[in-house]
Amino acid sequence: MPRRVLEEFKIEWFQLLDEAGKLDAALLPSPDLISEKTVKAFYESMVLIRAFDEKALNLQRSGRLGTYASIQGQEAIQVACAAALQQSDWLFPSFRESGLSILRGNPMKALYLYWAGDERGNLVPEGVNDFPVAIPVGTHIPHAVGAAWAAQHKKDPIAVLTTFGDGATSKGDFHEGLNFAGVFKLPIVFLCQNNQWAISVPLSRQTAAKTLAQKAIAYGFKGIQVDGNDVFGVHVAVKDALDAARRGEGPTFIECLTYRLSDHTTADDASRYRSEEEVSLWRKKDPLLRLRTYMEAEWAWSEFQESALQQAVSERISASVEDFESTNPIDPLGMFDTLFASLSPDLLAQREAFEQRLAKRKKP
Amino acid sequence: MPRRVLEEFKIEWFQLLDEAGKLDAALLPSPDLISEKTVKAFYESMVLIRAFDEKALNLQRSGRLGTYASIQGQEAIQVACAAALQQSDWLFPSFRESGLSILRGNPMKALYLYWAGDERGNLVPEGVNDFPVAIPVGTHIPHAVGAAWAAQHKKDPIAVLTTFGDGATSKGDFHEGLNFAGVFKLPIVFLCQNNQWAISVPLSRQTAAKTLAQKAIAYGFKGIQVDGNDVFGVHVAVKDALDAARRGEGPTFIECLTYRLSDHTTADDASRYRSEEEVSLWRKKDPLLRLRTYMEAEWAWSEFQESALQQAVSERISASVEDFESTNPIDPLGMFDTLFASLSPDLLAQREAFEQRLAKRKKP
Amino acid sequence: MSKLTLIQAVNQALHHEMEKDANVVLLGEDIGRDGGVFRATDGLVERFGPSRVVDTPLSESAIVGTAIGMAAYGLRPVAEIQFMGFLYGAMEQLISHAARLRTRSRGRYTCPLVVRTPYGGGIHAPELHSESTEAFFIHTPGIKVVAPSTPAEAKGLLLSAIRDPDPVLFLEPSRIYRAIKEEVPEDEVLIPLGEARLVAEGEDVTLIAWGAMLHPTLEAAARMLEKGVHTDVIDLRTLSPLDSATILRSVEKTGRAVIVHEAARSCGLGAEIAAEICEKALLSLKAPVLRVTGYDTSVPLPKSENDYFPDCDQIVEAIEQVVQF
Amino acid sequence: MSKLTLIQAVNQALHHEMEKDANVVLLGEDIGRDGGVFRATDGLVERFGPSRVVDTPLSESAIVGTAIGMAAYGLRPVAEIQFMGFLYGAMEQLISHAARLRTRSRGRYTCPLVVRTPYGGGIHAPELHSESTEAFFIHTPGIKVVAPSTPAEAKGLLLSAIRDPDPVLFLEPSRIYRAIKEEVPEDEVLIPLGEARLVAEGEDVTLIAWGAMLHPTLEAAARMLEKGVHTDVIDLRTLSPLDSATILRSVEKTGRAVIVHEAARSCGLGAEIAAEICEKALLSLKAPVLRVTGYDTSVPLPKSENDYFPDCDQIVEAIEQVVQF
Ligand SMILES: Cc1ncc(C[n+]2csc(CCOP(=O)(O)OP(=O)(O)O)c2C)c(N)n1
Ligand SMILES: Cc1ncc(C[n+]2csc(CCOP(=O)(O)OP(=O)(O)O)c2C)c(N)n1
Ligand SMILES: [Mg+2]
Ligand SMILES: [Mg+2]
Repeated sequence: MPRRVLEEFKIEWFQLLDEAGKLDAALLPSPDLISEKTVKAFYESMVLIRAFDEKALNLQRSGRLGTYASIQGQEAIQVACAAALQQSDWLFPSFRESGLSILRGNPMKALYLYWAGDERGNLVPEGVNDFPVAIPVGTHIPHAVGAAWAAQHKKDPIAVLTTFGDGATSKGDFHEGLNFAGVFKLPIVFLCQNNQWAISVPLSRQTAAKTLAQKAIAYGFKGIQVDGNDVFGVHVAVKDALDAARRGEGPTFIECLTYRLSDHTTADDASRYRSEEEVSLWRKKDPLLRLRTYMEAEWAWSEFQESALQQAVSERISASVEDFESTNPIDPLGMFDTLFASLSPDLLAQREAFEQRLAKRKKP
Repeated sequence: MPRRVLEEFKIEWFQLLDEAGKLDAALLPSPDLISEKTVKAFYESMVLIRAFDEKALNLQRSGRLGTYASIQGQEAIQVACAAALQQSDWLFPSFRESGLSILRGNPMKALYLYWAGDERGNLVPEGVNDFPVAIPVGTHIPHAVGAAWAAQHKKDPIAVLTTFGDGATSKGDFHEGLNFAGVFKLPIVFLCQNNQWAISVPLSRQTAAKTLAQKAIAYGFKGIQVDGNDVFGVHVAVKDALDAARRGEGPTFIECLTYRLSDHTTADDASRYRSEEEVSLWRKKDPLLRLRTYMEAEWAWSEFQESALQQAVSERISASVEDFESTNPIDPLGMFDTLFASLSPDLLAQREAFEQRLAKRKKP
Repeated sequence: MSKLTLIQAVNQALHHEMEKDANVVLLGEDIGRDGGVFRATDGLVERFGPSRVVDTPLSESAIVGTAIGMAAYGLRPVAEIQFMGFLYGAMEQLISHAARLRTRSRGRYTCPLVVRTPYGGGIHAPELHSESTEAFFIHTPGIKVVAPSTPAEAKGLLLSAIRDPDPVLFLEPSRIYRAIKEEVPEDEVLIPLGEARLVAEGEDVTLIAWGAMLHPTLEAAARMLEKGVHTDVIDLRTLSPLDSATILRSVEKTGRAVIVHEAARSCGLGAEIAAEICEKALLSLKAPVLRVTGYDTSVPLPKSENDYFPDCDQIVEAIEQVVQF
Repeated sequence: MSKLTLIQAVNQALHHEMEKDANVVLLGEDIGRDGGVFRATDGLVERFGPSRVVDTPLSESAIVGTAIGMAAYGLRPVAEIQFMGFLYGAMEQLISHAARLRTRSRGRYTCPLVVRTPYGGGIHAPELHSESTEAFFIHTPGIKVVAPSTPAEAKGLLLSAIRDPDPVLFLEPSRIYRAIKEEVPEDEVLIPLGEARLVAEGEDVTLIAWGAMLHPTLEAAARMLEKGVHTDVIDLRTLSPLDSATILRSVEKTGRAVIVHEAARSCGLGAEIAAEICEKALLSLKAPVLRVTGYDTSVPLPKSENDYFPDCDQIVEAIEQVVQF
């Protein structure tokens, strides 16, 4: 046939809890998702990671952290992912996942250490299958794919989640990684936190595609766009995708449409390149606000409950900060000790020279 | 709205001359395309580049060329592209475009030199806007995008064509290049010669996508699959896309479905990894055969005309081979002379040492 | 003349060349409205418009790759890679293409491309923001490598780099982007590529450094001067091609050399310089050629980075060692 | 024991390790049915199946990148990059990730990954099929670099590389894949990484080479022997970490050294070795340390490549120079 349609594709939008805090119960896979217990746990997690973030910004301003990448505005995604993941699943985050990390079981103290420029903050505890923060954008995606491949090879009943930003979708490693996942039908979920900015570069300059979700078409698997400020929507989408992955149905690409409410990092000044109107528009869509509105309507969540929660959270944060601040200074020799399983004679000599240099420094 | 379709896409197949040599005249943009003159010119070009290729394989077998990448089976694409391009357009080929190169105005002698391992074969004549062969697969795509960008910047009324294989679509540079072209709406056409094999790796192992054309969706521009053994179909698709590019309508991705009839290169033995049945199936779809059938039906193209053409072509080839074989040996000092516009003192000293070494060698 | 920081001098040089040559275009991440994460391109998009100062998608390989195509077509692209640690994604484009285009095309196509990138540590930034792997590119035939050490140097060298007919990797020491202010000529004062600069003269020891490391080296030279040791201090400025003549001339005079770099020791540029000296000036040597360098480990995160980088004390120690040898 | 070529020895080593350890998996382009473009993996997919011998899409960065993830998860991936010239597309994965995973994760994750690739010239192949840029990786902390010079060496070193707990770049000299046959023990004979091999002994000059260049070096040594000059010939085998002890011990004895490599001269491994000698054994030196290397140009296409690479004549000339100094 000379001219015919070979294939047709659709990209869908998914949302459960709308901007006004109204839930579309018809789309709920199970009522359990909105049990009071679950929803409160979601909300508590959101409040916790928001408070962690605010404290981090504070610590940075007073010089106790280095450059820090705020997660504000993206809490719904991170809480939803944490809830959808099983303990045995693996996570490959980028650098704007402090919330998700905490909820996976990484101590807040470690996160503060990391952002203070202390390598020990990158030590993920045993039992938590998370890769450490990787700074080069998008290049951790193939690692996630490789782990999923290894799990498939070993027939481990797990799934892998990897998260990244909209900017990361432009990198070659995004492409190569997703393509491998498609070809080998790997148990992996690609989750893009599309916060619409890559530092100062807006989404429209990142791609001519109307959605990022449609990039999955290039790799022969499903892509979907979800409201990233809707914790229920993201949770359902991610859980479905992880379950499908575990069942051997291959990868899914999930674009979560959200917004970065803060500067890119504390080293950035977003007012140079985006309007206050745009930001305030999105402040109104704050995921915490939305969930709280829902809880107020559904269970009359009260000022009192709210402040009790804030109080509890703030105590947890303070304890972590204390822990963080009372941590002994790092021993710089560590950089030799985690370089190789064992050091060559030349490296041992360098280590020794370094030790002597440090000793001399301490003297005066 | 909680669940709705954001976007829909279609990938189309396009063909004018079918496997049996029957033309669908309804899809013809203009009757000129099938004027006797045009069609004969197409056929002559096809015969010429097939003969060039057969001679190259011969020369290789007798040790006068190095590794050579045959174009057999892909002649329709190359003839169609050459006809669609204007002289002022730029071409960024990969390494399996000897036919296209010849038709663009590169002397056959130069091509033989190149494949014999002589750098001079890479010198594209002034007035021919072709980049030289680049061996690293897919990595020339960003160069084509950059040239299109420069042309747009200078408001030059030209378009750029870049060609590559199915394997190239898996490389990061394919992704990054196409994405830039989409974002900046550049005057460029991406043409994939999908010959279904990347050395021994079949298309199904290259991607889980059913078509390569659908990869364009990821970049927000049009992709189409064309019968790559139909010179008319490819010509119309490429010409339309180049015209659109010149009009400022941005890029197009064209997947030409074809087949590599020979081994990957003369260093390869395809019988190790693909069946004789598959190959002979595609031999029946040989683009030369198809066009000849059409000409026989349409203009009673005769045995006599055919052998006259073969004779003329074979004389041209012989003359080129003679030229090639009577070329003086290359002066290896050239490798210094095209390194930089001018050499540093240290490099001049290296060049001098090299000169002395060569002189010494010549002596005994 | 006005007193400028290094980053301001870079900005001024870009301004100057864009004003002068309509073919100069800038591309990179965040170089437009944001003016670059270090503000190197501050004000340029306002002056020259978004088609000459182009914010690109996040794709290092395509930034360099498309710039190659632009350069071959006739533009003079100046690409910014946000940090040297992100240049690794563009290595294939640099090594296999930028450095080879002239040779591959037998001179038909050239690649007058500049890749600017902040390099080196000391700015308390996350991993891969402290790289100084200039040796990779010095080992790559067909590409030049430049690293200025002061604001005026930065301007004069960048002007030459942009006008150079071949690809140049321009490494800007981010540690001293704002640390020094210096008179920088308003006008164009071109500093030719390939020529080192003798910053101080002395007959006892030759010190060789570049980029940010020049400054602790000068400090060490000053401390040694107090002790009566006189040093030649060579600021390499162009790292490839190397100005070996200047190095050898100095070492033939002093008989002693200390080379300082931030980069890891093994196969760093210090090795090449030491090897050259030991081949061509062996009989002049009164002491081993010493290298004061980073360790063969990854650069640690900010809390330990100051322990990692060579400092004045270490340089002084090395000088004393060669003097007392 | 049977007489094998280097490529057969590689094949046997892979066979052996896959048999022994179910976690060893191979991935790369054309390594399955085709058995690799050089046949290094011939017969392995038939023996171990397509889930352990995996043909991948054409994506060097993802080949290395996914192998990192596999290694961290607990497999022992052995990735093949078809030619060293295509490794440049995977530099970011190697430098920014493979080499750093242990450090970045404070030891929690490790990367026992081997990247095998044919390297060096002399096989009359197209551009970028003749690269020997080992220096890039020697300058990269956190990764080991190995280059065998004979079939038995290849087997013993590859076994060790696969068992090594850290990432190893394994460079196979394609020029001699089939040039030499040698007895290779059927059994596992592990050659420890990090130890150079003294191939010949003599007191006059130290010759240092690796990979394919060992052979013209040995030829030159034989020619010098006829003239009464006795050489130590060191086959480095592990290029990083460098076995400087063996090098220094020899040079302290001979007082003269010639280093031979195919790679471009500037910032090649020869520079590092010369610098080490000149720092640590200066007083033993009776002559300059000479390097016989490739030129600082791209490797030319086949018609000129034999003019480009170091040959026995050049090595002999350099030896004569240091002897007569
Ligand atoms: C390969 C690479 N290039 C550049 C950078 C510098 N950089 C850090 S974050 C960032 C933007 C990332 O945008 P996106 O992927 O959307 O993530 P977001 O910051 O919005 O979470 C850039 C350019 C980097 N870290 N890595
Ligand atoms: C980056 C890179 N990787 C590997 C190779 C080796 N190689 C040469 S051609 C080829 C297959 C290319 O397949 P495809 O893109 O489909 O083009 P075709 O050969 O079919 O024309 C491979 C793997 C290469 N040249 N470049
Ligand atoms: Mg973003
Ligand atoms: Mg193909």
